[in-house]
Amino acid sequence: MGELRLMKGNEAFAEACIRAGVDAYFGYPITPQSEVLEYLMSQKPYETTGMVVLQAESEVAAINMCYGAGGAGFLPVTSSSSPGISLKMEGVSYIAGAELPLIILNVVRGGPGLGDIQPAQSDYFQATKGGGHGDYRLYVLAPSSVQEMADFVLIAKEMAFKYRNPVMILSDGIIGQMMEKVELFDPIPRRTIQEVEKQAPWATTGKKANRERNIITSLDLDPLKQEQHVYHLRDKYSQMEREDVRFEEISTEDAEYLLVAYGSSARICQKAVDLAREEGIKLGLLRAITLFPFPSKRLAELSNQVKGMLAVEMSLGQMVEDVKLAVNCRVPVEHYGRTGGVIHSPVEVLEALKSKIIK
Amino acid sequence: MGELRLMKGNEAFAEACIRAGVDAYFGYPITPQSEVLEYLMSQKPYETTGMVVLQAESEVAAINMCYGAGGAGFLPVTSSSSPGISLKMEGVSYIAGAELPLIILNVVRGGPGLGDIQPAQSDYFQATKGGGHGDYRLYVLAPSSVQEMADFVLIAKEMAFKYRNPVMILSDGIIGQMMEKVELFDPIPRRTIQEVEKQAPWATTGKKANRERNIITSLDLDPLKQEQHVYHLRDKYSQMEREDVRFEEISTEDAEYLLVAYGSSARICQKAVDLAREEGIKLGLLRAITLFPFPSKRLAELSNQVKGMLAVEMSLGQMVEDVKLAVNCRVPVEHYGRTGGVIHSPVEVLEALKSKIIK
Amino acid sequence: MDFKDIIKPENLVYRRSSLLTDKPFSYCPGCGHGTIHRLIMEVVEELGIQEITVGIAPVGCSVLAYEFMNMDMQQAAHGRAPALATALKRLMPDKYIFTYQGDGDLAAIGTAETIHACNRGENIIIFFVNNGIYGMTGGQMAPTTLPGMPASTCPFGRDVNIMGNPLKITELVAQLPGVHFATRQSVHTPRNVRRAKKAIQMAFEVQKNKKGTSFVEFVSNCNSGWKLSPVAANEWMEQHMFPFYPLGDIKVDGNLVTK
Amino acid sequence: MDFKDIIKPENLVYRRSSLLTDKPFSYCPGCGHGTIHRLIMEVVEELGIQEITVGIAPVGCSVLAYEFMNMDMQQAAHGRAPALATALKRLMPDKYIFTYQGDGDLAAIGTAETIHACNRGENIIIFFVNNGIYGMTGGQMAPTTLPGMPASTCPFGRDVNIMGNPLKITELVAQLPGVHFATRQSVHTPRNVRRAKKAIQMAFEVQKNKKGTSFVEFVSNCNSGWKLSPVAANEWMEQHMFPFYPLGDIKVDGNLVTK
Amino acid sequence: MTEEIIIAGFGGQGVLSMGKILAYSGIMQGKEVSWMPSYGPEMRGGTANVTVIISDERISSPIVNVFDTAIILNQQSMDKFEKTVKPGGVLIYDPNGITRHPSRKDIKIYSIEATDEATNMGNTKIFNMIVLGGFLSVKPIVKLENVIKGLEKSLPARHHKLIPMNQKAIEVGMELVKEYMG
Amino acid sequence: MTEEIIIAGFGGQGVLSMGKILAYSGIMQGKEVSWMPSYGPEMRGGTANVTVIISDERISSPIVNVFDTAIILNQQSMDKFEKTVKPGGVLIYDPNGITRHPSRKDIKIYSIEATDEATNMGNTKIFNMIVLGGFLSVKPIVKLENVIKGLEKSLPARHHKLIPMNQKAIEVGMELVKEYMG
Amino acid sequence: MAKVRGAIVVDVEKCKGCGVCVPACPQEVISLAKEVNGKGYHYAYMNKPEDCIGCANCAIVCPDGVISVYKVKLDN
Amino acid sequence: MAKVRGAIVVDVEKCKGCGVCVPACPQEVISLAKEVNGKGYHYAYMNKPEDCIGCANCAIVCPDGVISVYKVKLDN
Ligand SMILES: Cc1ncc(C[n+]2csc(CCOP(=O)(O)OP(=O)(O)O)c2C)c(N)n1
Ligand SMILES: Cc1ncc(C[n+]2csc(CCOP(=O)(O)OP(=O)(O)O)c2C)c(N)n1
Ligand code: SF4
Ligand code: SF4
Ligand code: SF4
Ligand code: SF4
Ligand code: SF4
Ligand code: SF4
Ligand SMILES: [Mg+2]
Ligand SMILES: [Mg+2]
Repeated sequence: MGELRLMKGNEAFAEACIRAGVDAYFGYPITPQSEVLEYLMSQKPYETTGMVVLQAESEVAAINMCYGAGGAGFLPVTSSSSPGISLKMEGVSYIAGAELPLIILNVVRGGPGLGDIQPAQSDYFQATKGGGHGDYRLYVLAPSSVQEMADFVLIAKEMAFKYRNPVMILSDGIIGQMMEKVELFDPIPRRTIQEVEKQAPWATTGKKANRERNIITSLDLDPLKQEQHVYHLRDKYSQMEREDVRFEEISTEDAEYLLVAYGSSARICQKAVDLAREEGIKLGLLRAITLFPFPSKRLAELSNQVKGMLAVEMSLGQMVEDVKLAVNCRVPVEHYGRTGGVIHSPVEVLEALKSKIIK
Repeated sequence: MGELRLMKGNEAFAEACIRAGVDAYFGYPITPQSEVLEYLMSQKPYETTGMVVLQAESEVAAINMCYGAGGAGFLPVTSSSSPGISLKMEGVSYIAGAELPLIILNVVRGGPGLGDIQPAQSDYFQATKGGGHGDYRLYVLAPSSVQEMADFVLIAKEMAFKYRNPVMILSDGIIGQMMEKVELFDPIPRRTIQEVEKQAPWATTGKKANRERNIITSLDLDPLKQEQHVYHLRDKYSQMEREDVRFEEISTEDAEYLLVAYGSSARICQKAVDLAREEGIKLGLLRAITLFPFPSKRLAELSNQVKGMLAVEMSLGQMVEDVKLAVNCRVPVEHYGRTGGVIHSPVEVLEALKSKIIK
Repeated sequence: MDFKDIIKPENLVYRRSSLLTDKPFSYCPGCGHGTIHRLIMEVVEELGIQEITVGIAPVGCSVLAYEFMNMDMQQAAHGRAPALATALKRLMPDKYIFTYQGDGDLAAIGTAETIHACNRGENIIIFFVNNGIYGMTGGQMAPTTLPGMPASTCPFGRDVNIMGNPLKITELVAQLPGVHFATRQSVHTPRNVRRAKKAIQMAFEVQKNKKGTSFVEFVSNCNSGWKLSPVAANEWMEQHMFPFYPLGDIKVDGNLVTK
Repeated sequence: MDFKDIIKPENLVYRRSSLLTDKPFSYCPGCGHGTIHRLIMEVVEELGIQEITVGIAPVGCSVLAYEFMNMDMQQAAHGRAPALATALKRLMPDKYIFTYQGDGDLAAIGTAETIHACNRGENIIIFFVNNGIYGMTGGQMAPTTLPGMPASTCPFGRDVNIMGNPLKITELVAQLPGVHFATRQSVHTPRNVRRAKKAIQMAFEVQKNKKGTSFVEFVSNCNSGWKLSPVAANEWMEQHMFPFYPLGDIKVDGNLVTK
Repeated sequence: MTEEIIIAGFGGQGVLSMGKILAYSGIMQGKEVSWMPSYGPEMRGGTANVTVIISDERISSPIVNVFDTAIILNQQSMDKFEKTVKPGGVLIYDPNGITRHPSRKDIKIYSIEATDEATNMGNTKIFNMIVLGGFLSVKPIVKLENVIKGLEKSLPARHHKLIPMNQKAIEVGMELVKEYMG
Repeated sequence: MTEEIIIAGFGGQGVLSMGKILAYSGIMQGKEVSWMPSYGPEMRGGTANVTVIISDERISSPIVNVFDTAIILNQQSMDKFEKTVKPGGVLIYDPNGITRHPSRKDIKIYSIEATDEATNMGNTKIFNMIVLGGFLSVKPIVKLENVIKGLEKSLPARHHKLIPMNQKAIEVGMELVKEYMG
Repeated sequence: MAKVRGAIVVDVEKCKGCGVCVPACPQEVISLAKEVNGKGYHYAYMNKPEDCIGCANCAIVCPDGVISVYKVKLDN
Repeated sequence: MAKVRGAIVVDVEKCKGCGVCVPACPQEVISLAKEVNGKGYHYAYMNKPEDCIGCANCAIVCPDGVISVYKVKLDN
């Protein structure tokens, strides 16, 4: 069993980055995620694993530093919260286009605009459908505990290299700021430059005599070639849908109604399930762990079992569209959720289920 | 009848801005839309209508200049193409949050990343679902001719003030670069500062003794208030859906099959309809003019009439999700479209219809 | 004569500017932001320009400046206040426009907007509060953090080899022809307050005469971020900040001040 | 002796660097970008550092530099090359990293990244091609466009009252302690080419010794954008650009050159 | 067993670290825990609060609106949180600076003069440990030995010398707390 | 009537403005028109082309892949566009610099020695007007008077003095064009 | 004997007890109270009111602007 | 009599006829051809080959790097 600690989600994420052998972190302070950079700076991993940690002059600079690092075959990480993530959208589109490994953490807060600094889930569309321009997707993971803030770094690392695609960890102010018990995985040594070169023969580490030069770019002025490139990206996304969908089911075996949620909302829904079961309502929960690829197949199956679904998210209703697209109109699907930084309670969720679905 | 000219879409847009009495343009060059700024600079409207025209140091600066102008009750315009639009996402979210009038033109090119500079429609998600963070929507207009590049400036102006909401004109390299005949509307005088103050009593034009001070902000640290604000935004979006959906139907009266398209793709589909009709296939076209609010209601109605729908867009398939959500599984809906800057031909569209829908 | 007899309306010689709202400042006890707010509004009051002045609040501790300054204001995205100001001034050339920005806001994320507004010589005032730290977000390193000075993102002190040297952005923008007036002030003693107020007056004068950009830096304390009591923070500031950021005019009437 | 007899391998004194690919440059006839590409690759070749050098191409006419320079390269987003270079250098401190950027890229949209990479004293070289215009996008005004000079977004000439003065960014970054070497060169005559090459060599030397940032500006022609023939463009450049952008070293060995 | 606790007071009173020590103590006792603070700039001069949940089972929602126990250390927090205690639950407060005492009849109310005691002991920093002692006396959900282990975990090694003093404060608090008689 | 035309050649040959004048002429004759250029940096030194559609009806797609007429002014464009002419359509080209002449049998091919003629006339700038004349002679879809009106519209007023010279060039082109005999 | 006499009024409930006014006073008039105000701050007060000369130094450095200053000229 | 003789070889098909090499030559050796190459450019050539001293000035200013330079020392 690994080391047990009480940590904030942001700290657990930062510690996991060090332990996962992440090569570099570039970020800019913003509430509620500044602890990531602060924790890293307090640990000085540059003196131990050699991980580079740098406070960039802006989110735009940070994401482009990540572009550079990823292009050389390293695994960079950046983190921010909603407005800062929006600033990164051009860079994210470039990195997806150039097919580079990257982990981006968004600790979502209430929006739009400067909004507030309380937890929210209103950046779902941005994360899953493309806040940046062009046909691209991120692999999107939604942790719902501090433990997962640590563990998902390992999944993200694996996916970032498996697909040469940026991975977003879509968290929120609750998960980022709360402390829970975490069992930390054992440190994995950072790759040596030789290992980097071996794992990423496409990377710009300096042209060796025995290979052609490596170029990192998202540009192809010939639209036919660019189209082929986009089709290649699409094939990766389809592969994600086939091979790397992640979700968790709670009390679904006998469920007549289903909550669909992710992240901290899923925690709240878990309690709502308990409350419902106490009242004799056979409620289950599907917690989406990957938001892209979305667990559509499983939801389609469940739509043959349950009488209705309630998508619960702290937003005006974004994931609900993916739920609807998944269930193909077999059962009613509704949305419930507070927004703007307000957190719904398990009781409110249950009431919403009753009024919108059970009726 | 207004003045007849042969103009590029970008030029027509710029000329229409001057004639519509737009107050300011802030932009940064990028292909394929640099003609907007170039045209404005060649016309020097600052010497005639007093319109401010400024080449900003970046897209980020440009959108924030628009924020300032809109906050003072003026009507600003900015334009860019895909990567530049991504950079504006933080600012757009702020402007939507602060409820300011603005017209943004995106002359879409192939992506992701630097991509290429050929026409594409792969920024649909970004425009309609929120490329920026938080629960907000833009009013999105999709012109499909040079004439509409001019005329939609007037609609955009009206909507920007009716809803105090940014309006995006989602165009592409075809519409921006091609020349067509335009009938220009007669110039509308720019508002005087007194008129601005009257139309926008909320604007920061300097606190008069007879009113409270005006504040432009998207911040509310109290999440309950922020939530109320987001609900207020939602109500505006619902109102848009009730009152300001725009679309055009071509040969739908007797249609057995339906193409759904927007912008330049709709032009291509129009020809595909002609070709199909020549072959005896009863094909119709619904051209979405507003992408948000989407013509879902009309599509739902048409889903009772036709046997299947093909969403045609120059992307991997984005609008198709809205079509599916609209028709509620009553008829099959498929997507067809080239991407990455490649333009599909009417013949390809027809073939796709046959293989995917008619079968 | 008892002091109670002195306290009569006719004897009043100093009161808080009437252009400040009743809302108590949200700043930590002893934070210079409050004093600077006061001075700006005193000058606006004295010039009688409240009706034709628009201020721009940043993201930073002074994000809520609009709650305290009783005038029309806009709250800008982090670092972008000079872009907003550019638009406002160009659309309303006869109004007074100022931004109020922190060191993180102005010299990190907003570097490009700052430099280019100054370079265009926008007829605006940039009030720049340099407290060597990101106050609002909890004390992270700023571009202006001193070498060796600790902050939450450099808990062992700023290491210039890794993080670079503190940026003297005022000296930098003073090089630009568009900048007409650049000065560095502080507000921690009565004497400095008086000088700072003169500088603010001068900046409005420059704007009135459409001479170009005024750039008014205030070296100020962030006692919370520095983890010192307010009085100790002011002393620390004198000892450590001023040697690196010397007070005084840097550019006057379009000419660099030679020392 | 006929000249045909001279043309023998053993008499070869100058040939195109072998580190340039066979692909013809995509630049307009007479464009300085080509010469600068050549010189950089000559130096890389002479130093024998191809295997340990990574270059970063911008968005601009030289966006395709990676097609011509036979080495590992990355293509950066517009203005962000110094951010990429920062990461590359910090992760691979023993490799040589340079950016190659235009004036729009470096001094407009990329101002913040430029200033902050220089301020941190990143051990990189920034090659800066100042042609006073946005070449790639069709000749729009750049931050460096001269007063009165026409461009597609200032067809009646740059009006400094509206658009601001041209930005001497090299002089500006030279003020920063992180910059060890800053120079301004041109490549339009043999003599200037030789000097420019020396400057490039010096910049690699500085990086080798980990002294900080080198900033090498080339004032270059954009004959297409200027709407002049290549030879006339070079003459125009001497007459108009050099007086404003004087050639020569600006900072050497960490010290500003006093003139 | 699941205990949902809110601790609320001024920013400087050590509210967050008290919660952290409590949570760490829970871990030492093999329980599931969560600690969710209020955060952000409003803490400046204003109030701070933290929700601590200690449970034998996996904790579902870390955010709750009603509590088994409220530990209240200033008037603002009293106004905000008295009403959030579950019927039958517990409210513990320090009367120092409290102008409007709690009035609910359906909960158990305790007071603890921790401010005064800390001043007496000549160390205002142990204020929060005294309060923690009071809580543990009323709700002995974690053993003292595990609290000490929790302290060891949550304090950096260089501060471990302060543990005996903290233990003392906890013990004092255990004695000091007393039922409030309205 | 709908006429779909591609004009293709080097960047400097005035391809785009020839298309523009043709389109403007169409407007003057009361027709619907569209003009869609290739664009972007690849024009540098490379080829430029423009699709012009002139029609009695509303033009659906401004992008077409096959053409009624192709006007071809360099070898690259010949390689690219010869095959895009509709069977029965027209190809007009200037043989100058062409090394591989068109070979299709199912279309009508015309040649026009416009480069040489422009040099003869001592004004390389009117090259494209000569070619336009050639086209109009083969496909008289717009009247000369409307072409002149189109010229007036598309040239800035300060260049109107050049219109007679352009008209001359068009007329020369009309004479010059001749059927190509393979 | 002083030619001027002054007095200050501190808005006690708004004073944050930062103490910045204390060293600013040339006459050492001001101290911080032992008591706290409603927000828990040890507010400023005139400890030696008779020494105040109404120079306003305290008021102009007070970050929260909670000091008003009064002054009279004594023509004794 | 010259002590050195030189010669240049222009990669005719890659020359863009920009003419930048022409004024760079101290010996006025280079001219642009009346003919064009495959890309339509009037390429550079040695108009006065006998005057070339192999100084490489032309080559180092050629933006497209299409000139190679040869030189021999004549010990007459
Ligand atoms: C795009 C974006 N990035 C980051 C933040 C978070 N943020 C808020 S204020 C601030 C820095 C404030 O520091 P400074 O400008 O020095 O002002 P101070 O609080 O010190 O007065 C930061 C990083 C944000 N709101 N938006
Ligand atoms: C974000 C973004 N904005 C704008 C552009 C369009 N763009 C491409 S290159 C360029 C300017 C190039 O000018 P410069 O940097 O001076 O290089 P040059 O072409 O003159 O060598 C611009 C604005 C872009 N690609 N991306
Ligand atoms: S955090 Fe610092 S800058 Fe912000 S209010 Fe407190 S003392 Fe002032
Ligand atoms: S446009 Fe200008 S900078 Fe670009 S290749 Fe041509 S001459 Fe060079
Ligand atoms: S300076 Fe103002 S707030 Fe601070 S103690 Fe004095 S009166 Fe109070
Ligand atoms: S007015 Fe002057 S003398 Fe009186 S208390 Fe204030 S600082 Fe002291
Ligand atoms: S400089 Fe080079 S490309 Fe230009 S004409 Fe001379 S040889 Fe040709
Ligand atoms: S080598 Fe020297 S002399 Fe010979 S052609 Fe070139 S420049 Fe002229
Ligand atoms: Mg600061
Ligand atoms: Mg340039």
